[in-house]
Formats: sequence, structure tokens, C-alpha cells
Amino acid sequence: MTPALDLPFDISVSWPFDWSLGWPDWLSWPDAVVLPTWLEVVLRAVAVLLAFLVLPLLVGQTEHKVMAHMQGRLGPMYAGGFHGWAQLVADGVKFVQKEDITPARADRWVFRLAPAVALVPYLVALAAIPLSPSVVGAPVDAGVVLVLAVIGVGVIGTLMAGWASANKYSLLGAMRAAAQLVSYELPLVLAVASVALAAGTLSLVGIAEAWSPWWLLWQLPGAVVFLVAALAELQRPPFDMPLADSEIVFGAVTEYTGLRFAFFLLAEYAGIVVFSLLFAVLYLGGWAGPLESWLGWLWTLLKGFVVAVVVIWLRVSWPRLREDQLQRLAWVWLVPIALFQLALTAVGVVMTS
Amino acid sequence: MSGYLAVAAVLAAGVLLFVAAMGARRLLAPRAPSAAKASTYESGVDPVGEGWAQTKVRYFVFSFLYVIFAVDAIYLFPWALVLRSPEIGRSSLVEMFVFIAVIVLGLAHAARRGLLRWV
Amino acid sequence: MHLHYPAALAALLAGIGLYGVLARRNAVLVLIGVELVLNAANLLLVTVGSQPGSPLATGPVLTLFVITVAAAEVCIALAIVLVMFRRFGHVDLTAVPDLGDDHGDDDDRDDHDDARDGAGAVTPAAPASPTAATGARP
Amino acid sequence: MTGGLVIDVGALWPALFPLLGVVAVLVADLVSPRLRETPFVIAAVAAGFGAWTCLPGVLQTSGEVRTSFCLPSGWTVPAASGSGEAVGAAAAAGNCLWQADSLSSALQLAANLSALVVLLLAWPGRRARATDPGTTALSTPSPTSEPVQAVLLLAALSGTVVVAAARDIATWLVALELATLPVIALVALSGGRRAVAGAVQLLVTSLVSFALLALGAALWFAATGSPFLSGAAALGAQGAGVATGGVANAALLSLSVVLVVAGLGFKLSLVPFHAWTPTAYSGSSLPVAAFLATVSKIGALAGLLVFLRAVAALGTPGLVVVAVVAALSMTLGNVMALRQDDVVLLLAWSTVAQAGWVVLPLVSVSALGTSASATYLLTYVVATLVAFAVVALRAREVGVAARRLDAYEGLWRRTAWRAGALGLALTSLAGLPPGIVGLVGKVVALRPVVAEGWTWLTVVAAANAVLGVAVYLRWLRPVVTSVDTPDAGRSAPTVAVASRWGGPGRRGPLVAALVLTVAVLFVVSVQPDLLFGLLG
Amino acid sequence: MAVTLLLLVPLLTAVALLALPASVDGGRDGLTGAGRGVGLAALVATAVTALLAVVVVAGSMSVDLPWIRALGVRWHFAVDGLSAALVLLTALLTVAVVVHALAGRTPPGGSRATYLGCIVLVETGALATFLARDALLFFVAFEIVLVPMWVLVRRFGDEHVPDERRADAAGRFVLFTAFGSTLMLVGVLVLVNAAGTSDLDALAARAGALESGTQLTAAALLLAGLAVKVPVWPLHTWLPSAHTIAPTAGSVLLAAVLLKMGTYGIVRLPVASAPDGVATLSPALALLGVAGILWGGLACLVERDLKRLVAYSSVAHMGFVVLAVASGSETGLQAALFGNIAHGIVSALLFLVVGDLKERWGSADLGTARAALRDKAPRLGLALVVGLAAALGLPGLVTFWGEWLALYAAWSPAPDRPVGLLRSCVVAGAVGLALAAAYSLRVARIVWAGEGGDAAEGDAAEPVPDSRGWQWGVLVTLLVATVGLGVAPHLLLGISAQDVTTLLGVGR
Repeated sequence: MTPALDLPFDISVSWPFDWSLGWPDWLSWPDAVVLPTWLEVVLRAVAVLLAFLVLPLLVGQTEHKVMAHMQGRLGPMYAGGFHGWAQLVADGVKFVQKEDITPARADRWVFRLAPAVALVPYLVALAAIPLSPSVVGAPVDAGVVLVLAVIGVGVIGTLMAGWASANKYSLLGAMRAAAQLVSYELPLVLAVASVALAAGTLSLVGIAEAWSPWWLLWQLPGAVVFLVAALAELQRPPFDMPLADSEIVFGAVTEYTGLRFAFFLLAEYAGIVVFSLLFAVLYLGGWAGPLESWLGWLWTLLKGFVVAVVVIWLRVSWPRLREDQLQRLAWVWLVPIALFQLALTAVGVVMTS
Repeated sequence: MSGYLAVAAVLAAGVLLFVAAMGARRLLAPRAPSAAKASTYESGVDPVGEGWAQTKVRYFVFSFLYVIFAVDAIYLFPWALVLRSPEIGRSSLVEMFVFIAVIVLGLAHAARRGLLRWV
Repeated sequence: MHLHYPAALAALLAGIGLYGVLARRNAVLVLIGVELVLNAANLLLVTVGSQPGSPLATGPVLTLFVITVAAAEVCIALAIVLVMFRRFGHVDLTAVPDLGDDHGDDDDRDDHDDARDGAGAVTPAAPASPTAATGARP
Repeated sequence: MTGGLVIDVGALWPALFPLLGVVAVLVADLVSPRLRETPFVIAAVAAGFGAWTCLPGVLQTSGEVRTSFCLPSGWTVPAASGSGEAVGAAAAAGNCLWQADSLSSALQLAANLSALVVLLLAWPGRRARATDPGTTALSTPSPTSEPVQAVLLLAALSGTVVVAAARDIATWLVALELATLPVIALVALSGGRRAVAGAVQLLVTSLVSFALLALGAALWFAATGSPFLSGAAALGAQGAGVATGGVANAALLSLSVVLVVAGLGFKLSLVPFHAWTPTAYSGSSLPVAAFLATVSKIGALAGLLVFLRAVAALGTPGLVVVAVVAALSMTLGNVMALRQDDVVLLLAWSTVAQAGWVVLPLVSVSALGTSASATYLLTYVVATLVAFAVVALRAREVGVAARRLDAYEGLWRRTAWRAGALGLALTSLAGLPPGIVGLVGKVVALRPVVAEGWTWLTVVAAANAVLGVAVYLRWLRPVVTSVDTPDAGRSAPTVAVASRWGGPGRRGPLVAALVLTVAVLFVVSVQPDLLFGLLG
Repeated sequence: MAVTLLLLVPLLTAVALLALPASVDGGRDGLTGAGRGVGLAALVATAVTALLAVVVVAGSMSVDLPWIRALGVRWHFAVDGLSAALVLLTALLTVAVVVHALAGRTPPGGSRATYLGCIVLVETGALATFLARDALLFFVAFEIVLVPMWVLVRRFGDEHVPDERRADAAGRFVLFTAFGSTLMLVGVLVLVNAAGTSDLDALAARAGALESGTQLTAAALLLAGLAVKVPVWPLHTWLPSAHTIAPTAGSVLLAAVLLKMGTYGIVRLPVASAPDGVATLSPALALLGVAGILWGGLACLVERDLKRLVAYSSVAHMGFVVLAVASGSETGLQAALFGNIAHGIVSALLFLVVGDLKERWGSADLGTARAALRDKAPRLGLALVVGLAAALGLPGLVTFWGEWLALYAAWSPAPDRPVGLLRSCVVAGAVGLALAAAYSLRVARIVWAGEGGDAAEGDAAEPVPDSRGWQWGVLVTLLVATVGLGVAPHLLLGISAQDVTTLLGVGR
């Protein structure tokens, strides 16, 4: 894969020595071993599920600690011993033991299914994001489209929850969430389209392979748009109007208790993971780095983790936006910037190809 | 193996996860329903009226805008695949600029007419 | 995969959609019925387009077009349904006044209503007027 | 760009001008959102230029085609599984997405001109309307609705223009909807409760219509494997019959034809798909109703012709569906029109009836049938526009009362020219001299029917010619009746409503619209050959 | 060029008259200067038209220009033996009608300009119909008369009847004839489609080549359509009401001109272009003709309204014409054409007289006892008696030849017609003549001799003003024509003989 930006002068970042010797033989996957399809599929699903259960917890724990330290406090210190590492596990156990209440006026089935609809899309999205060319849960060609599409489904979960709760605040929260999610989905999609345009492929692996350090500059507006839009998609502060507990109690999830509520929380952190990894793959070159073919997956995870920390950081440092400011930001700033980025990318591609 | 098979498997795994978690809850969580618990929670106040009373038309406007723009954005992805084509690359660039210009014009129109102004 | 299954699914979708269009009185449900029929058409297009020998990717491209038009249609439709709700207080299609024959009742000649709409029509996004919000339900 | 699309911009101007007009209006609106007349000026100029650029296409001899968006031959889609010779035949002109022969160009010209007339009818006044309770002197004036109207009108116009020249299902489908959707918004924007009722009816209709059309298009694609609406593609579907599944393909094709006829039947307001027509006409303002009655119908018929011409290659002996639908439309439309005392409703039901006449010649799927159908449509369009212009002028004087038949009591004595125009229009619609063009239109419409030997249909048509005469004479009667007190027609207590319902528009554009349409009607009545010359 | 002028002069006059604003045309009475100007203009125009008609007929002129190329319709007008007399009749009669109208008062309902404009427009349509030599052109011309005639009946109709009856009569007239002409159009299209041309001469020339099935279809459609206009029993029901309601000018034009368009059309189209079809249908035609004769005669015997009575007598007379056509022989066609003219003159005479009487009496009810006309208004009485005598077919008057020739022709028809049936029809037709004698004498006895019943008293006994001035001049002209052509029928028969022979010869 040739780099998309073919400059007249040659400034490719070359690492000081060649790390691409590859895995030691004993570490590499034996080519000869071909698993039966069903087994491979099951293994992949289990692996993705495991990652899905672990990574959000990591992010959550990081948030606890990072936020605490930024605010000059300690955060959880007791559960599990060392710096409260098992705090979230304990939370999970607690949630399971809580009584599950379905309000009397609720639309029962919709109410009960909503958490799953909110959560599962992120699982599927995670499956399609490659950590390296070979380490990917579900290798699909048009990965970008798939990830964007399933993320879009998440909003339905929130809407279902808000509508089925038969609660004024929930409905209002759901409306806000829906308006926000649809508004920010557009710049998100446009930014991703720009990257896809730059790479000339819809495959996430292909995009990451086409990445070169110059993209950091070339795709910067798009990256900013993506990050902001992703924050809004996650309904994280400063874009947490739909949940704003001081105004509308807890928005769409006001009526939820116990494990179902936990699912919504889990969905949020899974979302952070997904978007961080996606950002890493699209804008940071994914597994590009020293020992690429060997430790590529680690690079992706690390980059994603850094992005996640940024997301946490933003939560701590920004106040909540008002609903109308939020919408204006999307339509008046992000969409035009994303379109500008698109034009920039297109011109660049045509000039250089 | 098709990647989509894996996607389906992951989907199934997600559903299984949900079902399993609910099963665990059923085993572990207590059940003591009461009318007060099952009533709508509005910060301790008895619920009055319906939710739709607060619904604003504004939300619909954004959904309209989204539907239009998102569907337009769909066309950008196929474009990504042909932009490098020596035959129609450049003409597609021009076409897409016209396309984007029209979209921007529509957006500007909406903004100028005050559709994006909330208060 | 054999093409019969998607085709059968498309037929099923179209049938359900048509049933929805014909049997439902709620405007939104009719809209959903129409979407089902459109999806049947899309499915058919994609199915047929996936046959080898279509260098223009006609099937998927056509599907895109149909989706686009359907989206535009939904926008208009929802806007109209919204206005309908504000005007009539319901979205029941069978209860829309039929103006097709002037030998019917003349109750719908509401000129006051027309007057107010002169301003309302300018900005479709204007917040629901007090009468529409409170006095909507008959 | 060797090997790429061959785009001849010159052939596209009829559609490009309205689209450029849309852009120009939007830009003007960006600069100042409180414009009233400027958008209409821009729109009128756009429609005018659009009409002007149709002329080269109209003047080309029959058989010539102005093409654009031509695919290089290598990209031609093979017809489904075989019949290579059919593909070869199609390669000549069949792989252009835009093909405007003289018939298409004539329809485009008519659409542009009709839109121009509708614009004149809808022309806004200079001042803000006085009866608008929303704007007091102190509050900031809200953006005007005129730019929106102009944009919607032009958008629908461009859809109509494109559909006439579209030769592939994608363009065809998208253009048809582009011609329809803005009109729904126009109807909804043009009034109050009644307008919403009309818009809802129109909306449901066009939703269902689009669903059927999309399904029909998908079936066409499934049957032929080709996105082109060309005879070669249809032949390909049949030719494949020998090899595999040909019977199924033919069946698919006929199913597709039925769906498309039904879908476009909605747009043409053919019975039994007509129910929306009176409500929509009645609810919307006069110019919008005029638009529905003319430009929309042109678009629908253009779409139908594109499709049927492709099917015609199969040599289908004739479409019983079309015959039945035509007979029903004529009969029901006329019978219902006979009952109306409201001229807009009368025109609405007359549309239904005339739509029956329009599709009548299509029972013979031949060049004769298609051009006859277009001819009849054009005569109907011109006459209807004249009628609407007269009603608009009357509405300016007496307000909403202009919709009642008795508002035309003694029109002959008061304004003989206007009454003469209305008389010419009504007799044209009825097919009586002095509206010779209507008479000739009926001759033309009946010719293919007689040629194909549809005896029962001719009898139904003859009976409906009589019913139609009765319908339009009902309107003509008050016109020629003398009223001894000259002001009897104006006594309706609706002067307050007048400014709103009739619109605060100025008289000049209305008169211009009337003069323009009457001139056309008169010229083609004296020399119908001009009209036929248009259609090649 | 004269042919075009012949059509353009009345057309433009009519348009100008109709377009005159209400303020200029001088109102209904025409006493103002403008009103007189309008009347004079109409009179001059019709006179010029009549002059042109004479010139055209004398010179056998024609015009042939392309008109609607796409349909192959040509602007082809010409005069021949079949149409010459009708053209003259139309042009001259219109002058008479206009003179008569100017001499009397304009009926209420509208301005004088509109009234005259409609009359002249009807003339235009009739002339165009008689001159047209293209089937589709014929159809177009055929339709022109509808709207002005409708206006005449609807707007200027009898002021003494309620508005609904006027509307009913006018509407019935238009709808019946429109239906008939649409059927005719379909028939024309069948012919044109089969023969590939719409030129009447070419159609007639190719008649032999047509299949019998096509001929039958075309003939049936054409006969059915034209029968409405003639009118043939049982399609005549529009006629009595239209005649009764129409103003005098309208009645005269209807009876003397419009009905002729039907019979002329039958000769011109089906007989010429689908002879075999007509031959097949001739028994039915003959039977219907006879039915019309008898029905009209019987209706006249019991009818109380004088105008309706004359209208029914028209039905009877037209029955003779139809019978003559059904005979299929040369004599038959001659009889039909002659009967046409004869009826035109006589019905014009009768309608003028009856119209005047009705205007003077206020109604035309025979049941009302009135003073004898011979005493009170001898001129009108004379005209009425002569007209009635002509109606019963008295030898020496113009009608005699038409009816006698018709019966003669039906007695010895063309070889391919059913002789027995036609001869039975002749017998029935003779009965019809007897009926005509009966009702004519009835009217003469009641109106002329004043023997209606009890002695008239009150207003009805008052003398009616007699016909004077121009109106009397018109009546005299018609009287002269009635007697003159009755004495010298060969003047008329000679004109058409040649063309009838050609027509029948070509058709075989």
C-alpha cells in the first residue's frame, strides 16, 4: 500500500533500525493449523466478548483514578486492595444483586429490551475494529461502514428507554439524546468519509495501512471534528445534556435500576473504548510504530488508551453545554468543518494521484 | 470464512451476554415489588400530565436535517472508491464539489432562516 | 446463496407493507408500511444486482437512490404529519376532511385558521402555538 | 476524459436552468431572507430560459435525439443472461442516461412554460399582507415564504423536465419524486386546515405511488437486468426466455408494467387512484392547484411514456388495464364534475376525466398512441391554465367567492375578453368549436383507439365526450347569462377574505399569464399543426 | 379565395359582434345609433356572404391548402352539385333571418350584438359544413354551430317559460348533437383508418375497396351519429323542445339549416363512402324514416303548441328524406336533396309565421280561442296557409316534389334494396301524407279560420298587428320561393343531377 500523500520530497519517518524481523518462529501462528470454521467463529466471538468485558472496565477504572487525581483526591482505594483496582468488579456484583424494577406505566418489553439495544451495537462495533491487520474480531471489507452503521443503532436503545419509561424526564432526555445523536452523527460520518477518501478504501485495515504521519496535519480538522462528535455521541460531558441529572434527573435512564442500569453504564464505557480505538485506527495510524508487525496490536491499544484518557480529561475540564449551544456547535461549526475537510482531502487526493 | 459470519457470532454473543446477565440477576436479585416502587419517579413528586406536553418541534427539525444530510453523506463513500480512478476521478471531484456546495447552501439556508437558532 | 430466498423475503416484505398501507389508519403506520415496500424493492435490487456481470454496480446504486428518495419522502411526510397533528389533533388518515365534493359539509371552511397559518407557514419550525398544543385533542 | 461519461451540457439546459434558479433563489435568500418579488423574478427567468433552451430539441426532426450522460460502449450493461444482438442494438443510443427526442423536448417546453404561468399566477404583491396577524409594526418581520415557494416550484419543475428525458430507472425514479415531493410541501404551505387536509391526501398518495414505482422499477431491473428503460432491455428479458426462466421474466415484466401504471395512475389522478385530487386542489391555493393540474400531470405522463415506450418494443397488443382505467376515469370524473358548484372542484374532477382521455390513446402502445397522448395532454394543459388564470383574476376581485360558479354570472357583459378567454378554454376542454384544438385533440386521442378496434372503449369515450360537454357548459352558462344588475356577482360578503385567499398579488402578472396562455390557445386553435409539429 | 372569404366574412363578423362590450352594442332594442350600426353591420356582412355564396356556387370555386399536416387534414372547401343549393339556401336564409330579426325586437336575455353574432356564427358553421371536402374538417365544421345555437336557445329563448326549461332545452340540444357528432367522429375515424385518407372525394373513390365489415361499422356509426342531427325517430326528442324554446331566428336556423347538415352528412359520408354498409342498413333506415313520418304526423294531430307542432312536422318531413336515402336510387338521392331544400324553405316560412304569432299572442297554445287570423292579420294568415299547404305536400308547392319523389324512389328502389319492405314503407308514408293533410287542416281551421271552439273573448279577441315592412318582405320572398320551386323543380334538380350520378357511380 503506497502512502496516499505522495510528496515530491521524501520525508518518510524511518525508524532507526529495522524491527521488522517479525515474530520469533515459536511465537507466530502456525500457518498449517486451520481451524474448522465453526470453531474459529466461536473463538473469535469469545475473544471479542472478553475484550468487551475487560476494556471498558479498564477505562472506567482509569476514569475513577484520573478524575480523582485531577481533582486532588484519591478515588477508590479499598476494593481489591491495591488502589482499589477491583472497584468496578465490586460495582458489577452490587448491581446484579439489586432489585430490578419495571415501572407500572412502562411499555414493558420495550423498557426491558432497551439496555440490550443500547449495549450490543458497541460489541459488534468493537468486533470490527482491527488492532492489527491480523488481530481483528470480524474481518469485514467495508469495516468503516459497518462500524458507523452499528453505532447508529445505539440511539434507538436510548429512545426506547426514554419512550417506554412513561416518564416526562425520560422522554425529554430521550428526545434530547436523539436530537443530539443524529446531529453529531453527521459530522462524524463526514469526517470518517474524509479519511476513507484519503485512503481510497472503506476497510479499516486499509485505512490504517494507508496512513502516514502527514495525515496528522492533513486530517487534523477532521480528527478534531471526529473527537468532538464522538464525545457527543457518547453523551459524555460536556455533551451530557440528555442525562443532565441536575435538570432532568437522569434522562432516559431515570427509571432503570440494577443490572439494566449497569448495562447503560457499560454501554457508555464500551462506547469510549470503541471510539478511542476507532480514532486511533483512523487518525493515528493504528498499529504503526516500532515493532509494527510484532507489537502492532499493543500500539493500537496504547493509542486508544491515550485517546480515552483525553476523553476523561475533557469530562473533568469542561462545563456542560446548553442544548441549543450543543446543536449550534454541530450544525454551524462541525458540519461545515467536516465538509471543508472533505474538500481538502479530495483536492489532495486528486493532486497527488 | 466471511467476516460477516463472525459479526453474526459476535451479535449472538452479545445477546447471550444479555440473557445470561438477566439470568444471573434473576437468581441473585431480591424481588419485593410494591406500588410505590413501580410508580413513575419524578424526584418524589406525584406524576402529573403527559410527557408529550414538553415536546418541542425543534427536535423534529434536527431529525429532518439529519435525515437529509446523512443520506447525502452516503454518496461520499462510493465516491471515495472512484476518486483515484483516472477516468472519472477529476470529473467526480467537480461533481462532488457541486454536490457539497449544494448541501452547504441548504445548511446555510436553514441557518439563515433561523432553524438552528433555539431561543 | 440462491436468489430465491431474498426474492421470497422481498415479496413477504412488500406484502406486509401493502397490508400496512391498506389496513392502517394511523399516518405514521402507513408511512412504515410504505417503508417496508421500499425495503422490499431495495432487497430485490441488491439481490439482482449481486448477480455477476453488472459493471456499474447498478443494484446497489439504485438502492442508494431509493433510500435517498425515501429519506426525502420521510422528511416531507413527517413534517406533514406533524402539521396534521397540530391542525386536527390526531393522525388518523380516515378522519381527514374530504373536500372532494362541495355537496358535503362545509364545516371545514375555517378562515380564521387560514389567517393564522399565513404566518405559521413561513417558518415551519415555529413552536407549536398554544392552541395547537393544548386544544389539539378533540 | 477519454472513456468516461460523455456529458453534453447543451442538451441539459432545460433542466439545468430551473436548478440554477433554485440555487440562485437560495443564494438570494441567504443575502436577504425578506425578499418577496425577487425570488419570483429569478424563478420566472429560470423557467423562461429553460423553455428557450428546449427549442432546439423541439425543432429537431423526428428520429433525432439530443443525448447526454452517455456511457462508453464498454460499460454497457448486458441484458440479463444473453441475447447479444439485443445488446448490440441498444449500444447505439441505448446507453445514454438522457435522451431528449422531440416529444420529450415538447413536454419539457410545456412544463417550463406552464411553470412560468403558474409563477405569474402566484406572483406576490410588493407589500406585506395586511391581514397577517403575526407581524405587527414593531416586531421584527419574519422571513418571507416567497423564496420557499419559488424554490419548491422550480425543484418540482426540474424534476418534471428531467423525467421527460430520463432513460434509466434511477434517473426516472428520482426525477419523478423530485417532481412530486416539493408539490406536497407547496400544497401544505399554501393555506390552513384545508391545505393540510389536501397535503395529507397528496402525501399518502405519493407515498404509495412511490412505493409502487420503486417496486415496479426493481421488478424491471430483475426482469431485464438492465437499468435502461429501453426497448432493447425489454427485448432482452423476453429473448432470454428461450434459455432460462424467460417465462418468469416476462411475467415479472408485466407485473412491473402493472405496478408502474398504478403508481403513475396516482400521479395522473386516474380512477381508482384519483381520490386525492379534489381534496388537494380544493385545499391548496389557486396557483398551486394550477401547478398540480398542469406541470405535475406533464411529469406523470412523461414518466409513463418513457416506460411504455420501452415496453412497446415487445409489441404488446394493448393494455387492457389502461383501457379500463381510462374508461373509469372519464366516466367518474365527468359525473362528479357535473355535481360541483365550486369551480376548483370542477376543475379537479375535470382533471380526473381528462386524465382518462390522456391515457386513452395509450391502449395502443405505439408511436401513434404516445404522441396522441402527449398532444391531448398539452391541449388540456393550455386550456386548464387559461381557466385557472381567469379564476385567479376573478379571485382578485371577489375573493374566495370566485370559486362558486355563480361568481361568473354575467361575465360576458362585464369583461367580454376575459369571458371569451374562459369560453375558449372551456370549449377547448369540452372539445367543441371555437376551441378547435380540443376538438382536434379528441380526434387525435380517438384515432389510435379506433385503429386498434376498441369498440366498447370508443362508445364509452363518445358518451363521455357528451358528459364533458355538459360539464363545461355548466360553467359556460353563467358566463353568457346576462345579469341585469352588473354587481350581482360581487355581492358575496367575502371582501375581507379576498386579500388573503386570492392573495395580495398584483394584477399585471395575472393578466400577463392570461394573455400568454390565451394567445397560445388561440394560435393552436387556428393552426393545430403548430402543436403537432412540436411532437414530431 | 372567394371560398375562404365566404367563410371568413361571417366568422370575423361574428367574432367582432360577440366581442363588442356591453356598453357599445346599444342594448336590446337597438334604437341607439350604435345599435343601428350593429344591425347594419350584421346585415351587410350577411348580404356580402350571400353574394359571395352566389359567386362561389356560380364559379364552382374551391380552396385546398394544407392545415393539420400531422393528421393529414387539409383546408379543403369546395362546392358541388350536392352542396350548391344548400350553400345558397343557408346564405340567403341567413339574410332573411337577420332582416327579420332587425325588423323585430331582440329577445330578452342579452344584447343585440350577441344575438346577431350567434346567428352569423351559426351561418359560418353551416356554410363550412356544406363546403368541407375533408371528413375531419367536416366534423370540425359540424361542431361549430353547437355553441352559438346553445347560446341562442339558452339565453335568448322563450321568455315565458321558466329558466330550467330553457336550460333543459338548450342542454338537450347540445348534448344530443354532441353525442351524435362524437359517434360520427368515431365512424369517420374508422373510415379514415381503413381508407388511409380523410379527403371526401378520395374516400368516396376508395369506397369499393373497403371490407364489408368495416363498411358496416362505419355506416352504422355515421348513420347513428347523423341521425341525431337529422333527426331520425327515435332520436328526435331534442328537437321539439329546442324549437319551442328557441327565438324565431333560432327556430328558423335550426329547422332550415341545422337539420340539413344531418341529411347532407348522410349523403356525403356514409352513402358515398360506405355504400355497402348503408345498403345493409337501409331496411332499418327506411323503417325508422316511416316511423318518423307517422309519429310526427300523429303528434301533430294532438299537439297544442303551435311551435311544437311545426317542429313535429319537421320530424315527419325528415322521415321522407330518410326514406328517400334508404331507397338508394338516383331518384332517391335527388328526392332527399330536394326534400332538404324544400323543407328548409317551408319550415323557415312556418317558423317565421309561428314565431311572429307567438310573439304577438304571448303563447302559441292552440287551445286558447282566438280571433280568426284571416280577419285580423291577413298577410300572416296567407303565409300560414301557404306554409301549411306546402307541409301537406300540395302539388304545385315545393314540398310536393320532395315527398312525391321520395315515395316514388322507395317504390322502385336500387336493385340491392329490399323491394317489399320499401313498398310497405311507401304505403305507410302515404298514410303519413294523409296525416299531414289532417293536421294542416286542423291548424288552418283553428288559427286561420278561428274555429277553435268558443268565440274568443277579451284580449284574445283583439286583432294582432299584421306583418309589415321588412318582415313581410321576408315572408313574401319565402312564399315566392315555395311556389316558384314548386312550379319549376327542375331548377334545383338540375343542379344536383350530375353529381348524384357520379356519386352513385363511384360508389359501386
